[in-house]
Amino acid sequence: MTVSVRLFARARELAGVERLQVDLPAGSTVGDLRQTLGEQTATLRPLVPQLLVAVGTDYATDDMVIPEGSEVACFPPVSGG
Amino acid sequence: MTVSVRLFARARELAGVERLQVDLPAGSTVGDLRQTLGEQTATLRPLVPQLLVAVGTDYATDDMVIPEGSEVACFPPVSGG
Amino acid sequence: MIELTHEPIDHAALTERVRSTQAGAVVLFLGTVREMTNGQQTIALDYDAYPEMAVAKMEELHTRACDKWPVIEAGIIHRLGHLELGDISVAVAVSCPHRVDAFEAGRFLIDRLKEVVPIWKQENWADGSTEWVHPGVET
Amino acid sequence: MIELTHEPIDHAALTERVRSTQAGAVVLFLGTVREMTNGQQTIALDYDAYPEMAVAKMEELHTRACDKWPVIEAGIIHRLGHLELGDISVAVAVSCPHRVDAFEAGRFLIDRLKEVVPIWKQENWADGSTEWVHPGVET
Repeated sequence: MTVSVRLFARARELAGVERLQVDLPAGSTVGDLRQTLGEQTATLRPLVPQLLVAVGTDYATDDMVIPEGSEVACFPPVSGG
Repeated sequence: MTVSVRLFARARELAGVERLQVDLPAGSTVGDLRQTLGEQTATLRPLVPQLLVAVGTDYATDDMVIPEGSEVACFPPVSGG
Repeated sequence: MIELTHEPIDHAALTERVRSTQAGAVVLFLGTVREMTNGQQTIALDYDAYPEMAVAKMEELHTRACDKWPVIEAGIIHRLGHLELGDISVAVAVSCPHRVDAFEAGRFLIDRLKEVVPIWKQENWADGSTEWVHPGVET
Repeated sequence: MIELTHEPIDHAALTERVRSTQAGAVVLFLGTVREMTNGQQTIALDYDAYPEMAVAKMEELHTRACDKWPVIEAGIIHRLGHLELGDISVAVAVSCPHRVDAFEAGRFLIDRLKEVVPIWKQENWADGSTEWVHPGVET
């Protein structure tokens, strides 16, 4: 499956794009996505361990299987307020 | 000395006046004033144990000697806010 | 900024007064006239004060808050007289560099105000009776 | 009432929205753009968000606050885009029957917002550099 990943803040800045397309085997987890992101986009690599991943509008842990067609977002720790 | 005592809230309501003149020997304490108030004004008596006494704009304890010419106020526990 | 007033309290103006580029946090507290208290219905409240002492005590609290927390600006306004349901009886505003301090200082000011500032409220109950509120005194 | 906006936040309108005759207490918190942070001078801040998720998370926090405290009304507004010194970045308002709950609920909303709502600020430092703020991330 192809996962379209939205990027925000420094993650967007480092990747230089607002969205990345990541090809993953069906049944891949958030952890797999994280690893593939780092391999595919070298500029993101230093941030990968601290990236937060959201599937839909909820935070997802590394062991979560990514449902086909989900809206996925990756971003560094938040600093609103 | 004659102490002019300002009354507020329920103390004023019970006494029926805004000020009471209380005659006290020089050197009398706040405790003496409290006792004399209860003796002199029967309607105040039930409130006397809980009356707060201020000398000037500060709370005074029963053992404080009332300086001649002080502004004295007596009132029940506060409920602003 | 310490004030006793018989006019409606302008909370927006008070908030604006404490805002500062030195502050990252502003906390505003409003006390408002609530209809129900322990199942009894309030129609209105009347507030009375010993004004000279009330102002002196509020200034004392202001000073103590500035000693305990890095307060940039703080203000306390208490209304007196006849207040209808929903009216603002008291407004406390404080600004600090950081939010924890602003919350603590704001909480301190209203908590201590209710303990030491000589202001009293009289309930106007729905049954037509009135009653001075004096915590700890049997009525 | 949950809102993301690019316009200046009207704190007075938000406060008015949460006032109620059922409430004896209103707490308003404002986050404002502070000039100095750890000795570094800020010229301006830029806020970005993942808007759909930010709104969903703010609504979740609103629901949780209403579950934990007897909240009458609550509102959260976060501003996005370019903010100058002193501008209001976030406003949280909550009304409750009693003040302790209003303070706790207000504190909860802003504390949790800063932890979970996907909004980020970028510093515009006085030396002309910019920097995304990501707690725990070395820059």
